[in-house]
Amino acid sequence: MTNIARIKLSNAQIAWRAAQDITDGAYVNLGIGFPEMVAQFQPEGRQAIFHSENGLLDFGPAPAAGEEDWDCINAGKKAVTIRPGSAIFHHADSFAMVRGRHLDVAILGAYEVAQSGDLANWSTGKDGIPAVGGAMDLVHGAKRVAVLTDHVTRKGAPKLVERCSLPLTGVGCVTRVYTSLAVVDIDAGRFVLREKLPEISVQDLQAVTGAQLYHEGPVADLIAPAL
Amino acid sequence: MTNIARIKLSNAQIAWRAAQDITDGAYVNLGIGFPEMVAQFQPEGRQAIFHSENGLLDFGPAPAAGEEDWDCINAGKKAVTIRPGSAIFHHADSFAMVRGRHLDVAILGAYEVAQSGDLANWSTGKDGIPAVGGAMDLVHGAKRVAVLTDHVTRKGAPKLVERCSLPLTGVGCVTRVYTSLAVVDIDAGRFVLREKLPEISVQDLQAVTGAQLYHEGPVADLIAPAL
Amino acid sequence: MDKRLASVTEAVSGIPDGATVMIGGFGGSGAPIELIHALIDHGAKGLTVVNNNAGNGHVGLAALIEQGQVDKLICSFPRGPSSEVFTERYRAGTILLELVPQGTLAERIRAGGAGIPAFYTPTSYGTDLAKGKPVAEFDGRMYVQERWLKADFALIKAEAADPHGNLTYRMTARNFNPIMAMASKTTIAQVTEIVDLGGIDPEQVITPGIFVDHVVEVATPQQEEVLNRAEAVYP
Amino acid sequence: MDKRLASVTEAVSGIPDGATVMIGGFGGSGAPIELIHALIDHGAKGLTVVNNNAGNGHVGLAALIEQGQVDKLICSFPRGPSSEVFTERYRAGTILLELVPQGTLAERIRAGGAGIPAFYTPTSYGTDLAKGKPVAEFDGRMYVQERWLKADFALIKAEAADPHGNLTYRMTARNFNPIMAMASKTTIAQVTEIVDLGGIDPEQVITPGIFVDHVVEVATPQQEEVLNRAEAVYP
Repeated sequence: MTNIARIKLSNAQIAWRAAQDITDGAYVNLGIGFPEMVAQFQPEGRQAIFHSENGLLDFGPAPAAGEEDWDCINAGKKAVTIRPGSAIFHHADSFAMVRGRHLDVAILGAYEVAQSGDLANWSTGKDGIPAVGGAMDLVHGAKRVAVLTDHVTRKGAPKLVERCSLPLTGVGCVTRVYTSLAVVDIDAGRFVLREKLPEISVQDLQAVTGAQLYHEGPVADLIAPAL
Repeated sequence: MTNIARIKLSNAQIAWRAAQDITDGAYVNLGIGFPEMVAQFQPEGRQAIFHSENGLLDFGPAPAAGEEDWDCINAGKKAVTIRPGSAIFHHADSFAMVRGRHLDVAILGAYEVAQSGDLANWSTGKDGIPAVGGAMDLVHGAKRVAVLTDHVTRKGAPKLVERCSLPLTGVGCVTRVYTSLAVVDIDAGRFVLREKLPEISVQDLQAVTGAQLYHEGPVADLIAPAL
Repeated sequence: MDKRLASVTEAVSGIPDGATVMIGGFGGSGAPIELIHALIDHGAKGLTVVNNNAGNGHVGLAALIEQGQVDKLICSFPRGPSSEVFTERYRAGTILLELVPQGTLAERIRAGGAGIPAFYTPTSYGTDLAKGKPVAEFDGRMYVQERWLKADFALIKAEAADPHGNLTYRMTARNFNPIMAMASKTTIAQVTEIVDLGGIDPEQVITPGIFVDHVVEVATPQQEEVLNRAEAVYP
Repeated sequence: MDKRLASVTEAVSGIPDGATVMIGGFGGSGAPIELIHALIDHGAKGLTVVNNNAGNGHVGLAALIEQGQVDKLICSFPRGPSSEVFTERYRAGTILLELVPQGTLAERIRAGGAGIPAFYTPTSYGTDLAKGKPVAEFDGRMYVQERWLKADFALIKAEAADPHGNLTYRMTARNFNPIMAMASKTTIAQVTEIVDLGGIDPEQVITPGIFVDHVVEVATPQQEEVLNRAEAVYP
């Protein structure tokens, strides 16, 4: 079997791949952390508008260090900037946007994704401090919910599974998973392989996936620039 | 029996009497039509703030004829003015104020009021065009709901009744009725007479009231200035 | 990402027969007269219209009803000083009326925009307008369950827009416009002025562009009240 | 009708032991640090606090928790880069936590202010956070019933106030502040500037004065983030 730990995509490359599917003019929410990188990789000529749960639409990049205004932050509590076209609103209005299906895409991280589209990304089920934030709203709000994730855990266990073992964030909500090895759609309760790294075989991929991987027609090569 | 048609209070006098019970700083909604007059009779030194359902708080008087701005109207669709301290908001926020019990007083007209506090003021039950507006929201929203009304209909029938015969606006919502002859509280399912015109007797009043009038202690004289 | 359209004609051209259309305004204030008149010219029929009122005189919503384009009206107060057009059709049985208390109408629309399929309100409990609706007790008080209200299109009037669809409103012309923008699949705003991106302070945006699909400038919008005082008739 | 108070000390003096207190802010942005510190000095205990987070470092909400004044926290995200104070008390079992999804928290607060005792949301359906809550199907989809959230007091931070309590907010410091003002019996706002009546354009009022009981000027408010970078400790 190929050593997937060596050839996998970086987080930036996964984010780059997800960015290619965002259409011009889309309203997008990016989960805190690694999904935030998606904003950096918008294809030339396309302009998405990013939503932050705390009440900010169409924000600009982080200010230079030392120039932060701590009244202007994103959902990750990092300083951002406003720009021409930004809009500010309160929390109930912000989640009206989310819950009311006004966002085109939400892109989130995951602990586990099941072939049913169930997502677990808020609690490890252990005795840490439970914290949910806006994840449960986003998964039932955005028109399309995609996940960015390593294909396996640090210990090598599959993150794409038949059934989630961790507490759920949402039921049947994810429709596409961008992993470090592949792009997998969730369709009618099945994982359908759309793209994979050319260096690995379908068999390799199946070996590190916790549920049956279907494919319909050709599986495209997943090729990302060096990032 | 005294001729109550001759000695009754004018609408302006009824409105004046209701205005005496509005405390300084109270947030008040006045029903369209005759209750609107209450605003003219605020006692010296007291300042109430008036709410209009269409999304305006603390508005000023009507502009001079010819100077109307039809983007600045009240719930009766009459031109009003903004003034220092006014606030404008959308309809859902406006009724959040109403339904959320932020108004201290709503003062409405009535077809009938029952001793239970039930109010009928939106439909004559005949084949007219049914129209309800904000009345049903106001009666369950304001902390105190008072009614201004002639004591009897034009045909002389009682408007204070044991049970409403017309379609209800709200159940058990009215606590005080200012009529052309008296001030009557609704307390524990009974009409309790608080004030009456000095020219008429309790017996006279009972004769034009459709339910038992109780009184606890002395009944004060209802005396309004000539208006 | 440029939501500007050149004309009200273009803006309403996609509204099909049978559509549900929310129309902003409270009486004439905030009513998108030019968009409504464009909809009359466009000719879509069998419409369900959501508005607080039923129009006045022979312009705007009243004219749309008069042209026979509206099969059903969802509103709170279809009575006015000159609402004869609706009255006549209602009496003739050629238009359906769903009467909703004003605050419930506003909240149902807001719920439609906010992804809340149902909520409980004290409003209308024990009245004819609660008939057939589920009721429930919370903390010792009775409430009526109301459902969200959504539409295919919203025709709204705003003051300023930027190319991304951020909107402001003039005085009480705000009324139902912001919530209807939230509750409709396609929201079309006629605005007095389209400003450049950045021309609206982010803190002063009332309707964020995410709720708006198209903006079209109507620099000198007509006021229903003024038209009616002049006894105007459309078309 | 003058809602101005002279000091934060006076503003919080009526908060009794056992009160439910909503505290505005998202992280440190919009957090009324001076009011929270006045509440620490005041010393009310056994509080239930509603906030999106659980405080950071040893100032503001974290300091209030550290002083042992908070028995229960209702929040969505009690984890942060420096939320050790809450973590420690939670692990020790000396503070209760009600965890609520962020949008549900906001909507429950808004419902409390808007007189909506319960509503349905798709959020949390099928998860541990929906356990014990009624569910219902609308239009073929399942929803969870959530209840309103109200409080005895709200401590909020705004930018400008007039004497009637009309408020504006600075950038994303708006967050939970306007809805908490709606949902509390007594709302106390610390503001950077109190302007004369008329100093706020009626169209730009974000929180109308009807939702506000007291305003107190804190001309140079502290930012939690800045305090924490300086490793500040209160008291």
